[in-house]
Amino acid sequence: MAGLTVTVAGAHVEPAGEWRLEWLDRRRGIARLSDGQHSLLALVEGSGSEWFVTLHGRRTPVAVMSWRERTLAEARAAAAGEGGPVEIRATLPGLVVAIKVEAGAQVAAGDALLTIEAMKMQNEVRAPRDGTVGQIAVEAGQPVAAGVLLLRLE
Amino acid sequence: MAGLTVTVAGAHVEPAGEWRLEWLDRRRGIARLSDGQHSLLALVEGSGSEWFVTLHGRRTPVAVMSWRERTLAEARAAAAGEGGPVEIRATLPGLVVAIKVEAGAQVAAGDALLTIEAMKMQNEVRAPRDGTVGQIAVEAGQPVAAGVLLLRLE
Amino acid sequence: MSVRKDITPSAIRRILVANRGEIAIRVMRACRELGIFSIAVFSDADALAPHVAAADMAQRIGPPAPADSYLNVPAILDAARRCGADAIHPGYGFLSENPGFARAVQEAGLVWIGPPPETQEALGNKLAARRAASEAGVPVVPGLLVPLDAQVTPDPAVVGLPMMLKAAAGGGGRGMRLVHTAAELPDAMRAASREARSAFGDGTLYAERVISPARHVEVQLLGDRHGNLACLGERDCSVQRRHQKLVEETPSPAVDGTLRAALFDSARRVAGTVAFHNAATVEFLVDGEGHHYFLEMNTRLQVEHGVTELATGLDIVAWQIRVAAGERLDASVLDVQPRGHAIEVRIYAEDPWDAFRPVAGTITAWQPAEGPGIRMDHAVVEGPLTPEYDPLLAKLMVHAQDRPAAVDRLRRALDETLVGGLQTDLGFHRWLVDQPEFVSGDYHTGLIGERWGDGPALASDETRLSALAAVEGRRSAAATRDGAWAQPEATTPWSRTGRQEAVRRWPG
Amino acid sequence: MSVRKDITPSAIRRILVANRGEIAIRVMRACRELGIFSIAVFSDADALAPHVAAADMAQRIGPPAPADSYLNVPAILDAARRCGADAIHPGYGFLSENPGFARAVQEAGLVWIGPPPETQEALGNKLAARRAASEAGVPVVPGLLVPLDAQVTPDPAVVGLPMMLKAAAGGGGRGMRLVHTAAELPDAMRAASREARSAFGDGTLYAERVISPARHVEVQLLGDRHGNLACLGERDCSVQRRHQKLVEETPSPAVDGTLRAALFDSARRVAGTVAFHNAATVEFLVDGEGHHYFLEMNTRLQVEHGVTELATGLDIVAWQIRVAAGERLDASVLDVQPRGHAIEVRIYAEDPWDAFRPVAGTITAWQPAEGPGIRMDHAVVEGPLTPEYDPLLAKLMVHAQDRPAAVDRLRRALDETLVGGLQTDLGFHRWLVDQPEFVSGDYHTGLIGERWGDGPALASDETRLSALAAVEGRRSAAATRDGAWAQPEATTPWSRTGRQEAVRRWPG
Repeated sequence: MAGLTVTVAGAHVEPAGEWRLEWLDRRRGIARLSDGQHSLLALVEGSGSEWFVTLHGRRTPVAVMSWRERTLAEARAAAAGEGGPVEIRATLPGLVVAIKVEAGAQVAAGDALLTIEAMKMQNEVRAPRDGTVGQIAVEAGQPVAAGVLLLRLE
Repeated sequence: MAGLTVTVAGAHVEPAGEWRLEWLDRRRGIARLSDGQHSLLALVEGSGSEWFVTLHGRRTPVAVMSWRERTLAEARAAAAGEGGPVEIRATLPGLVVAIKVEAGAQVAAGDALLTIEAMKMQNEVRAPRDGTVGQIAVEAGQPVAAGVLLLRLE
Repeated sequence: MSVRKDITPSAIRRILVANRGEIAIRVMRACRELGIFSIAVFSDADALAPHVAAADMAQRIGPPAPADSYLNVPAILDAARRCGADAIHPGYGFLSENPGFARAVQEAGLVWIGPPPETQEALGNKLAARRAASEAGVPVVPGLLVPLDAQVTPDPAVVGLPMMLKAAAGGGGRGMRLVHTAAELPDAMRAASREARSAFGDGTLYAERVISPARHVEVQLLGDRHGNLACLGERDCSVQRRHQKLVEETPSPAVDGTLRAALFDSARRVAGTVAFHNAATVEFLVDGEGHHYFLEMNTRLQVEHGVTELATGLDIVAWQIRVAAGERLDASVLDVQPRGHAIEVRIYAEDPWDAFRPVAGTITAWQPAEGPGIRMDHAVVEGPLTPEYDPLLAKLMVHAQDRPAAVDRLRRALDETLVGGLQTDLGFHRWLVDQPEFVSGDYHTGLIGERWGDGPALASDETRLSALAAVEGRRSAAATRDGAWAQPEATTPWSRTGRQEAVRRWPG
Repeated sequence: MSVRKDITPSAIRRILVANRGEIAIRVMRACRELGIFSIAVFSDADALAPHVAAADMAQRIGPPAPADSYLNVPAILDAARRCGADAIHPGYGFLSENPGFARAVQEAGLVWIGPPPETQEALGNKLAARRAASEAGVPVVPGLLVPLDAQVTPDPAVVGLPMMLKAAAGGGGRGMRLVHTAAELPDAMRAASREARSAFGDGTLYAERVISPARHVEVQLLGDRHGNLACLGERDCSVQRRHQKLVEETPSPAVDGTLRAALFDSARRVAGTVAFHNAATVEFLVDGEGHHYFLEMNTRLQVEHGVTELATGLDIVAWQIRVAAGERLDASVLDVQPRGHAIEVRIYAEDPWDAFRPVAGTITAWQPAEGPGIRMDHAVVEGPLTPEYDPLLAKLMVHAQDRPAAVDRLRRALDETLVGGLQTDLGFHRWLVDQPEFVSGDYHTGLIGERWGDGPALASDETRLSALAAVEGRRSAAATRDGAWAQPEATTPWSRTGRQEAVRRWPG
């Protein structure tokens, strides 16, 4: 298992060396981290190279990759950079309140695309990257289930 | 699954017909029993024909047998009645405090055979049926682990 | 007040709980302790939900959408009839403040465990209640006492800026808009009115000056059908996001004896404006000078009733049922003196680092805090969330002999509580208990906006600890069959060895 | 009293908890709330035990046998040194009343969270304590004040019959024998003496007249290093088997204001006979006429301390640590007034239908009661029991505004609590809460012997319900892969369907 590299939010991270981890419940991924002076519980979930670690109630995605996985990931990232089409889908069931763009419009990463009201609050759906708005698959006032295609970004 | 007969403590029992059972947690065997006026939780454990049902904190062994299983069980019981040798083993780890019988002695069902101190208290080990004391495998003052052979009843 | 003066406790034998989740379970526990048969209702999304298991009997009432199930009055009344219920407890939310439902329940010959429908109507209109309180001599937040509309816009010179637009039919923070400049007013009115209409079917708005800094302090009342009214102390609910409460505590660190007396007097005056029995809460804002202003009165069980139960030692839900059955409040309630300090944090499936937005997902692990001074009211099961409903997962309550001990106990309880599979607001609560403002008790409703903002960045030591844990996770998982956590652990001896090695590794 | 007058709270930073199970976890929670680092010790049988997971750090101290681990003084002191502990909390049982251990802890330069060793020695000899109490003007149970031996047998004419033989070094009901006739005396003395020798290494006996009917009532004390002594109320522990407590409640239904004042006065007198700081309990018998008689004084945390914590709102374990660190008891402790009613039932792995004998086995399911007014102190995990240790699984405590509400709450909690895989005494507790004597509070130490006996026979309706459940179990299991419950349920949709069918089957 040597040669694992760890990245958090895209940045390389060196695991804390002076701390120890003891499994308390392997099945549920509960462990104790301690340096002999302090201790806290860690909740560890995931598989392969994709992991989530919850410390003090904060859940952080952590990539633990072998050399091979890292190269593949970098290749994927490059491809996305060139801007293959992206499908924007609803993450929660809700009501489409407003559509903020029209097909063919140029949008920049972070631009609001549409507004969905779910779980009692309005959420802005934003563009993950620069691009051109392709098909708009929903209309204002339409209820949508989780996973439904909302819009395509070319 | 038709033709199941139920026996509790050796006696045939007719399942309560006017009550309903709903599984609340099948994996752990937790169910609700209710007649529409009252309800209580049941904890159901077991497999094959051997079941244990806990109601209001009382755990009752229940035999649920098909015709075939019942005949086999009756055959076994008959054999035991003729008095094949019985091995008496420790059910808890403990200390043999006293031996109450000698090899060759005639004992009746319920007679004290020896005394074991376990979990802070003295327990009398009694004869499960009439018979003759065969080999005595332990001596007073000897610590024993759970499952250790204590004595044979011929 | 009520036509049911004749009711005795024995008149209530079977209660249908028209709710779900932790509050349904809470009510069913009270029923069981009173020897009352409890009936759950459930939507198709809740067939296996914990509240269904907690009842004596359960009835399906419709598809997952709330309008088809937990807000479906005919379906609920039909279930009550089929199950032979003689009373209905609405919990909070859903139909708990719906006079039409209360009336339909009574017309069906069932006991309504709540206030008379007329009282709900009188108080349901926040603007009317505001006017009534003002006439009763209770200070209200400065602003207008008349409804706004496209024509009548609130004059900033009169109301003051910033001002708060609120829905007359509102509650729970919906239909509210904060307005800083006159220019924002038209858009804000449109947005608030639309939100109010979609939430309450009534877009009527009114305007209040913004009191800032302010604390949100509410008084818990309990009334019977014989004119007795008990004051069970105040709660401080100043830790809010989206004008919704996240943390509640009693007593309020901002309330001294004098202010407490004034708050209780105002609460009793407001309660006096309506015919009322049941549990109720009168909400106030308290400004920096210790002046208080009436906000609204809710005649139902509050989410945060538990902290008052911890401080008073009373069972508010049991008393709701008992007064509904016609019992009189006795001295144990009327003269109760709160003791110690109690704090509640609401555990929501939402991401504090993403503006507290609700998150969907599956709960893969749930370990609640336990031990002395802890009460965890929850309906959590490992499995997928039901996004159709409120994202409240659990209410963690602590009680201790004084506030410092309660804060220390809360920190301990938060460290014991684990939720796997998705982000919750536990990360915010764990941050909160270490903040000087919260530790000292000197905070106000602006705390989250001013101090949390978008949440603290991940500290480098946290990042390095997460990295360590993830690497160990991958190493350990590699030993299991499919390299993931999904499977039960391979063998107990194996992990036992694991632990002992880990322990032997200790320095020393 | 102590040489450590200089200690300040900050003097205690790392506590080693020389115990296991629920009490070790209880102490660790107090440590965490006080900001103190907690260190667990464990035997090879406990490498995966809950108390190991509850600590900040864990150290192995030896093989499973208590003599090799939890009673192994050198191993525990060595662990304390390796972990840099500066104090040791003994919990109850094990080394908690061992003056040699207390002395060794102090000689190792560690804070001993308990009374001075001299005090333990003085009180450890129950006969000497009985003499001291008598000299302090406290009524003691009639009988002899001198030790017995093969020569000196207690004269029935003097002591009275029936009489109780007790071990001078005794406690926990061991080395006790009830003697009805003079003829039984020699055998009883031999048996009691042997049991006492094996349990305490000292076979010395003394004799008391049997008070019957009697209630077992004890007073909870808390003392500091500055001469302050707080009286935290009494506990009634009259539900016993083998002279060991099964159920405890506070306040005692048998104690009125006059008797309470007399008990507190006697308790303070007994405490005055020794140099003492820490938590302590003075035990009395109360006869039918309301006279009380001193039994013994324990200067350690009691199993049943939790009910006093519920009634007083105080954290006794936290205060143990604080007084050990030299803090003064303040008015919040010295003037505390208990409120409401609290009851504890001990959940043991033992079979009430088999003379409450301990049972071995594996816990296959554990569902603890939750919700308002419930505290469950436990160290239960699904898996095999460790028969080397005390069979206590959990302590279920309830608190409510009065005794009837507490009994109703206890019944509800018992109905929620499930233990699978073996028989526990939950069946006895569930029976108890429906008995007129317990409901009225009018019971005494003979309750189990006189009313439970060998336990009620299985009623025919229970048998028929068990049969129904077992048949449904077999039917349902047939649908799983190997026809047993060992496997996780096949699929969720499948059991969902199951539930919905079951629900639809409802009459109506």
